Amino acid sequence: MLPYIAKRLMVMVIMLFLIATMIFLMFRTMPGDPTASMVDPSIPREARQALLERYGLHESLWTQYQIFMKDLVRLDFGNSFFYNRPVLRVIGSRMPATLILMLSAMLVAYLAGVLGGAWMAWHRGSPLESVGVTFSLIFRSAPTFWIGLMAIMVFSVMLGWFPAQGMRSTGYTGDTFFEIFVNRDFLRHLILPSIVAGLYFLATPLLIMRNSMLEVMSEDYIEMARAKGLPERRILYHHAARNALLPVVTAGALFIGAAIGGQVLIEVVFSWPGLGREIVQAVTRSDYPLAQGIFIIISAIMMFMNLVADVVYAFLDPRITYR
Amino acid sequence: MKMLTRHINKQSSLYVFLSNLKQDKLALFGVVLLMAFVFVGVFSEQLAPHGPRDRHYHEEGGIRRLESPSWDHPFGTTDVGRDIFSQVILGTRTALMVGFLAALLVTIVGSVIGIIAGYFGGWIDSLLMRVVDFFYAIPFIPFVIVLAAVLQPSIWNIILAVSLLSWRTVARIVRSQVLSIAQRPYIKAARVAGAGHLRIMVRYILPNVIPLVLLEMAFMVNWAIMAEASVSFLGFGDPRVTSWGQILHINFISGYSRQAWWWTIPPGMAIVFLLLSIFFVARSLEAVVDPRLRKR
Amino acid sequence: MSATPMISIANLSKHYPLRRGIKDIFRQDHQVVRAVDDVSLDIAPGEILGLAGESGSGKTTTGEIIVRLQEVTSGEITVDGHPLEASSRKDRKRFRREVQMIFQDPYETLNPRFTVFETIAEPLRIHGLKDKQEIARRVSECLTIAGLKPAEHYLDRFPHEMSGGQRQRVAIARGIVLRPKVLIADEPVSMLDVSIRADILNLLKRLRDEMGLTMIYVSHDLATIKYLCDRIAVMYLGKIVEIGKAEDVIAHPQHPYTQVLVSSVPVADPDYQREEVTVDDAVPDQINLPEGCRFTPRCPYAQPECLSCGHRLIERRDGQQSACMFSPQELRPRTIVQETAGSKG
Amino acid sequence: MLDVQNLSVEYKIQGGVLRAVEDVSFTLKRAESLGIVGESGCGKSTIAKALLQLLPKNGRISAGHVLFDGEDLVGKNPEEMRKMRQKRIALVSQSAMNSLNPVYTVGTQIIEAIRTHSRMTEKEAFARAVEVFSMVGLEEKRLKSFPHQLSGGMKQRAIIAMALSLEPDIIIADEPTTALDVVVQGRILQRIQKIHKEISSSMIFITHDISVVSEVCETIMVMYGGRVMEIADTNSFFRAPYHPYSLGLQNAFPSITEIGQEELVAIPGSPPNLSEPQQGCRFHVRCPFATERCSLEEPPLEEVKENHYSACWYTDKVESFRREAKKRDTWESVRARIEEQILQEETSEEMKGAGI
Amino acid sequence: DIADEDMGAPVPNLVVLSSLPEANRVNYEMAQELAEELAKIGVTLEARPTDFSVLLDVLYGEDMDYDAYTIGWSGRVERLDPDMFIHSINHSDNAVAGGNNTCRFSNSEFDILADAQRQEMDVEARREIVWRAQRILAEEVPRITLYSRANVQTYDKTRFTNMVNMSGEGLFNEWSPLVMEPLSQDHTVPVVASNINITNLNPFAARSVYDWRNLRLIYDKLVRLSPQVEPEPWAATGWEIVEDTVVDVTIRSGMSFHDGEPVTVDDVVWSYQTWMDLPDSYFASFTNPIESVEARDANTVRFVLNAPYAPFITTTLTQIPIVPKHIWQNVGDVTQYENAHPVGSGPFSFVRFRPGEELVTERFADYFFPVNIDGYIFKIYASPEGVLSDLELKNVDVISYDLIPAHINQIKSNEGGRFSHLELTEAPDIGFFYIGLNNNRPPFNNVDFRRALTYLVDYDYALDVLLEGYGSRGGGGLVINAANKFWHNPEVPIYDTYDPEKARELLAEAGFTWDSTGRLRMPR
Ligand SMILES: Nc1ncnc2c1ncn2[C@@H]1O[C@H](COP(=O)(O)OP(=O)(O)OP(=O)(O)O)[C@@H](O)[C@H]1O
Ligand SMILES: Nc1ncnc2c1ncn2[C@@H]1O[C@H](COP(=O)(O)OP(=O)(O)OP(=O)(O)O)[C@@H](O)[C@H]1O
Ligand SMILES: [Mg+2]
Ligand SMILES: [Mg+2]
Ligand code: NI
Repeated sequence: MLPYIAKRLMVMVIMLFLIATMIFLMFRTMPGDPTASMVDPSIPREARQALLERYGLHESLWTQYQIFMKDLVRLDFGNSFFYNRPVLRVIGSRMPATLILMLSAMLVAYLAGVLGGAWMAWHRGSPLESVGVTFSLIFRSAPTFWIGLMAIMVFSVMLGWFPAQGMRSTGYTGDTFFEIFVNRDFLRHLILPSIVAGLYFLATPLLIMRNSMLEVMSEDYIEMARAKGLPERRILYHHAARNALLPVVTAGALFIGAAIGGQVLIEVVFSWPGLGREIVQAVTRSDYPLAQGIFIIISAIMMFMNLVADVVYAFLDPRITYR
Repeated sequence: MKMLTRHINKQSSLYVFLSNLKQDKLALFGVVLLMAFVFVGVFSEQLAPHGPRDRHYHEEGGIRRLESPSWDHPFGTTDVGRDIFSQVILGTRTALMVGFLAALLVTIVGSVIGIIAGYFGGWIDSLLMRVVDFFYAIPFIPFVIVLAAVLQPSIWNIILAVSLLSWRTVARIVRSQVLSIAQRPYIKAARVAGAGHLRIMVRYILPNVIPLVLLEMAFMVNWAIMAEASVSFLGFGDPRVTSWGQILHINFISGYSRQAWWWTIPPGMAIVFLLLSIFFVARSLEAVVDPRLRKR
Repeated sequence: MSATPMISIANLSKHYPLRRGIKDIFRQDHQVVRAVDDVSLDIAPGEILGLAGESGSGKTTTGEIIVRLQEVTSGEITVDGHPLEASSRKDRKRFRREVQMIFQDPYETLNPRFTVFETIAEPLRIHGLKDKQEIARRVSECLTIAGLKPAEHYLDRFPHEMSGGQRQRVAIARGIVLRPKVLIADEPVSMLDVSIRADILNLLKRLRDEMGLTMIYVSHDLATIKYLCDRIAVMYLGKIVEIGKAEDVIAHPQHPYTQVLVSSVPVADPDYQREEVTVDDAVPDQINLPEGCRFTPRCPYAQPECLSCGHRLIERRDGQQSACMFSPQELRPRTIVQETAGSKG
Repeated sequence: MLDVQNLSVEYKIQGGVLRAVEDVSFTLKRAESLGIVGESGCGKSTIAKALLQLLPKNGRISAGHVLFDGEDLVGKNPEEMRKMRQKRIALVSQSAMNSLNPVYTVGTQIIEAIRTHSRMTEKEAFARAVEVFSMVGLEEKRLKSFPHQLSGGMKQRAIIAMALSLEPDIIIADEPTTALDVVVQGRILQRIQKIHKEISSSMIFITHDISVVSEVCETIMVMYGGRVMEIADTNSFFRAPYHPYSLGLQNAFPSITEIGQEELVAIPGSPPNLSEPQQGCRFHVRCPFATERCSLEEPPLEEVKENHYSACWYTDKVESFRREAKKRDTWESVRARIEEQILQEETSEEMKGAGI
Repeated sequence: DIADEDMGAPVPNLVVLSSLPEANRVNYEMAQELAEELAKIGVTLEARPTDFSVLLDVLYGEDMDYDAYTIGWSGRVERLDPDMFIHSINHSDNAVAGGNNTCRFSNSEFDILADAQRQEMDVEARREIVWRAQRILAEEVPRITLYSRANVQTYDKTRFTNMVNMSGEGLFNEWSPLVMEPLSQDHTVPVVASNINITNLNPFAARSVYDWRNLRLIYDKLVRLSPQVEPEPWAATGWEIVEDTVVDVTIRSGMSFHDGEPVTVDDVVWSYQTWMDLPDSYFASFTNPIESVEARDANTVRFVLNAPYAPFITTTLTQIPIVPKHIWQNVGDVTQYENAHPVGSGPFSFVRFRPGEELVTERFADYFFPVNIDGYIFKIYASPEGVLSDLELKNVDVISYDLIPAHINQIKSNEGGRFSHLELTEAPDIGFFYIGLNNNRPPFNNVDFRRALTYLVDYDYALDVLLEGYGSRGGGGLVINAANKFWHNPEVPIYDTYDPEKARELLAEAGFTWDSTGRLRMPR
């Protein structure tokens, strides 16, 4: 197992360098140099040139690339043009917000999806099954930002149940992770966005679980479990669901990766101070180091989650051994 | 006379799909709805009563600003007096175009690569799969945004971006299907009979992956439409093209998203219904691809 | 076996590499599955040879190599005097015409999207026959030979509209439409119902008699082999352990493995008293093969000498060769200690 | 001990019902072993499932009774039935390869079965599992293996062990060796025979291979198209079968023991399509001796000899049947008949087509 | 009628680079309108929405390859001084690549006036010059001003009072935080909403007005512009214009930084000197006129200018922040310092900053000016829509950006009394938005064409429909609008009506012709 993980990590590193190269090139071919959005137009031309030099943007592409790669090897993404501080710290300060929102959304989606999917497969053909499928597909069909706007309108503004914007109440003090993220105020802010995002995700675990359950239920060992005289519930949860869960788990890990990048919309609608919003801004302002950094980090997370998916799968399914 | 008693291939995907429709009311609903959307999309120019940018005035001369739905303007008007109904109608074409073009590109590229990788195996497979892995590690929305920034916002760039990042899924799924098909005895029999690689891929493997590819294509259509809407909403869309995402974007930045429900709801609902109809159709297709899912 | 053999196999080996990972590319000692290991065989024209053996013993692989579905690792195969390695396009086409194969699973052997006509016409088209009437004629002819009469009734059918036996007949019709010289049948009846099997077996027999086909019949079912084949070659873990006339091999098995195999076949006769030969029922790991005779770990008669057995076929009876170092009379109870065989963990 | 009376099972399928099993009756005495043989799709597994009330959702017992120790299992409530399974009637299923849940160890699964039906502690259950494992010749350490770590034969033995674990009254083995190799199959059959002799359970052994039955079972029941064609003492059956179908089967079977091969003769045609309504004897289409009557009236299962029942109108003519059946031409005539019929159908189909 | 081939060259196909709708919807729409109007008179003009940074790249790039564009100048307080809008954006010296005269307007008569107003220290005389310059611009129409936006903002009147509303600045200006008064003792820290992120706390690296709005409350300045936009001595107690190019400034005594260190002349000199040494700083254009700065004694700083520079007091001294030398002299490259915890001598001291969320400050107790609030929280939202929600939920007290018309209307209409607690404030803006014309390229090099073009712009549509009335009308060449009462020449603009017929007439008079396909051709 360990050598396998090591090997995968190695491949990951190579991939990351390729991705870094790609993203580097994309940014350099982007029209509009970063100074355009950095300085006020009324500032003299020489000033802009000086800025370019300060950020090393006057060098040849190849030199810039070499510097970029050298820094990358040392896990140094450089300084954000705009924040004037190390990219890693900017990312670090944003990452928890994004992760927590996403994980809680996944939790919502997975709890509802897995239980619902199992239930639906077991009660195949009941009207509630169609309702469940349709329900999850409606939310998969609706843009999250649109649902988000509606949700704010109804639950925050009209009913006043949840705060509409942001991650915590204004002026909330607290500096450590625990002070910031583990309290009622934060949870109240989390509920609406995570449910909206969760509803969008819901269809994936729900339908995979349902299909996978249907598949598992036609397996011989389920019939065998019946023949053993096991109670239905035990068959459902201990034998069928346990096995049906395998593809759901894999899909889940992959999904986390995909979700990080897709969080942007929720973050915009709910003013959630996450990484997604940051990358949008970084791109529009040509903050190369920051945008590159976020991009690479998200890629790394996605690849890592891929690996996690495979490892978790191996843990859940004794048939799989990695060498 | 022989022709009249021709056997129908009851295993053919189309047959299974159609006979499935009889039972699956949701799928039937999806097909009908989708056909309606396609109709609206094709004839959008004829169906839209007004141009997307036409301003409408009262008889007294005032602009018909933010009017709630009326007979003249079934979905009301925007803050500068434009007809939302016409915009939604015209947006249908954009959505379908983006969806189908992107999906077509994706499925063609994805299935060609998937078939080649799965059929030939070996180092070709390994190489192609590494390429697929590479694209799997690229976050979607950030990539589209960067690409839109690099190439300037345009509907074609969104199609390109969606295609660039989505063929990987199709390739992977097609490949694993091809891997199993390639081991079927009838493929072996064809090889024994002397069929070349191309003939096998085109005549034997392709027809077998087509239902699956269609299914993936349906998901890709949805994915592309959703992507266009999302990207437009974030302001990276093509402002010159009337699309649902663009309508919602203007609605959002105009600041009336809350007040003018007739402006917010129709484009959103259009997205929901179009995607839903395709999902329903896809579900029915899924039953074709995976017989276990069929209702008895 | 006086005439020049139709098929001649010399020192054939097929090793499947075990694909592990990137770093293994740089390793020299590739681990392999020795699916077929140094097998030599001659088959006379018009002969039917039965390939018997347990699952995984390399029967299918041998068959597939002969029809070139697989590349050989080493060894030579000559069909009708033409070596298999012939690489010109024309030679390959000719080869494809001459050697055909029939597969086990009647439900999978036909393309579900082709009608019977398309299925059988396909090889003709591949080999460049364009004349529609000629194609139609030959298709009907083959169907009739394969016992699907009246042929017209079946032409437009799809596979799922036919029973397993009928499908297998269509597969055979497809196999003979190019008028091959060699036909390889890989367990063509094992998935068919007993009441239908006989028909297919008889059909194969007739093909040999009427068309002069040379055949390799692959099966784990000794009874059908005995019924159909002139000779039997028994394989064990990629090696031929015994070969000889069908009746002789079954009546007087020389190799301990053949003895086990024969004694395991259930017999539909309540009075029949079998000789019990007990043997461990687990096949050893295909990758880490035992030293010497591959049957040693399970063999009830294994002796220390067996560990250095060279797998040489020794003529024990007239035309019957066995790879065991001992003749049946020399067999003594096992003396080497059993290492646990067959743990696949 | 087990008395099955006029059992019929239907499956609901698209566009109608499929009568998989019709009017099947048999009895099973304590410690008896009964072999059920028949072609694929003739309803063997359906009987097994019906006995255990394990039919899929679309299947139901449409008539008949299953008396087990005098109690009717049909219509028993699901909970009572559930308690019955494994403890009193155990199933060894067709595919050992897939009958074990891949994510739990074999031991866990056996212990689960034991503890569901008894008050044993984990320890006691484990001890019991070890005991049954040794009965089937598996080492104790195999309890800790996952199914994929065992060979096919070992898995099959583990399942047999599981069936034995609660000393059920009846063991139903549904094609327990079909997926296995000849050598392995031989070994397992030996084991089953041995165990069956040791313990006093009754056994129903389902297979498509007549020769297997001859080795393992005392009684044989031949099924065709959902009906019982012949039930007999194994010896009596193999010496002198009564039913034309059985005669045909004998011809169709290659044997390794016979010296000098007679030509095999298959039974032409194919089994009836059970989803269509049937009339007369199920076998009449393929029967060389069929008469008008056979195609109209269903022959009852009648005792022809002590412990030998056959469902044929012409059991009295069996001697001549036996002689005729040996001949190839007898069966070839059936083939000609069937082909002719096909031709007729075709013409009428075409006429229909032309009429449109 | 003349044959096509005898006519002048056809008017080339044109492209107007417009804003993206999300950046500036009015500009976007107006560019589209212009395209439609021009199509009617036989000119093909494509309105191409362009990303802002791309647009700047094109406008300030080497190639100067563009026909027309839409953009705007924001009305910052220091732009009340006419220098920026007269000289910087219109003088032919700046019509080079990278220069601010992106219309490439070149007129020698105008250039003389633009230079003269710079050096005229007498205000009345300067006004005369500025007025004349404005008239030339209005006649020559180098650009067409579309509209100016009104700064409509809002605050919670039930919680705070005594807000100051400033032209070009709105409510969150330099004064409101200093003078506003809480109405209850429970809520003394106002929440200021922004829809734009703060990125930087380092004054030397700050690059946008958005960074500055907070830094100028944390860091102090020698002079502040009063609500009436008069220079008012602040950290300085006064100044003396010794010569045209020499100014002495006296520093207030007894001031200290937030860390307790006293503010000295050294800090002032060091701050100015450092800024002067940074050619690319935000304030470069203000520090450029300074030749040298030195401490004369413990209380006086002397500035020597390289030429007489009229706006020195109102812009330079009011802008440059005073930073603590004891902190900054050790940081190396000042522009690269993160300055995570800014220490200034301004009225508010820094408490914490969470990027993307909020910046929290508190009142600096030792400040010489009495402040009524206990600090403020600057809260960042992802969209104005979000701010509106929180305004309604009373989570926001003051907003720091101009409300979009839709939100003004919603607050005004106050449905269900949801916004009763809000007070709307309005101030005219001195900035303006315009369609820039590349005066170097046909047809825009033709002044008649430019004038005709002014008749094709529907100024009222922009103001009444798109802006819903919250703003003021534009017109050809208008750069200093009526909101800048002192400097605005009331006789301009001259061409400011929408009249397509008139445009046709003007073009015909000027010798433009239409060929058989209806396409407009230049005069021969
Ligand atoms: N493509 C392959 N890659 C790796 N190993 C293979 C491959 N094909 C076959 N093998 C291995 O080669 C060995 C011989 O396989 P083969 O299919 O020839 O056996 P067989 O005698 O036909 O068995 P069966 O009776 O099960 O059909 C087996 O161990 C099998 O696992
Ligand atoms: N769930 C089901 N729904 C519909 N029809 C079924 C179902 N299960 C079995 N059948 C049909 O019932 C008939 C009897 O099936 P059964 O499985 O009992 O046959 P079998 O004798 O066990 O065959 P085999 O030897 O292939 O296992 C077949 O025609 C089969 O197609
Ligand atoms: Mg095989
Ligand atoms: Mg069965
Ligand atoms: Ni068998």
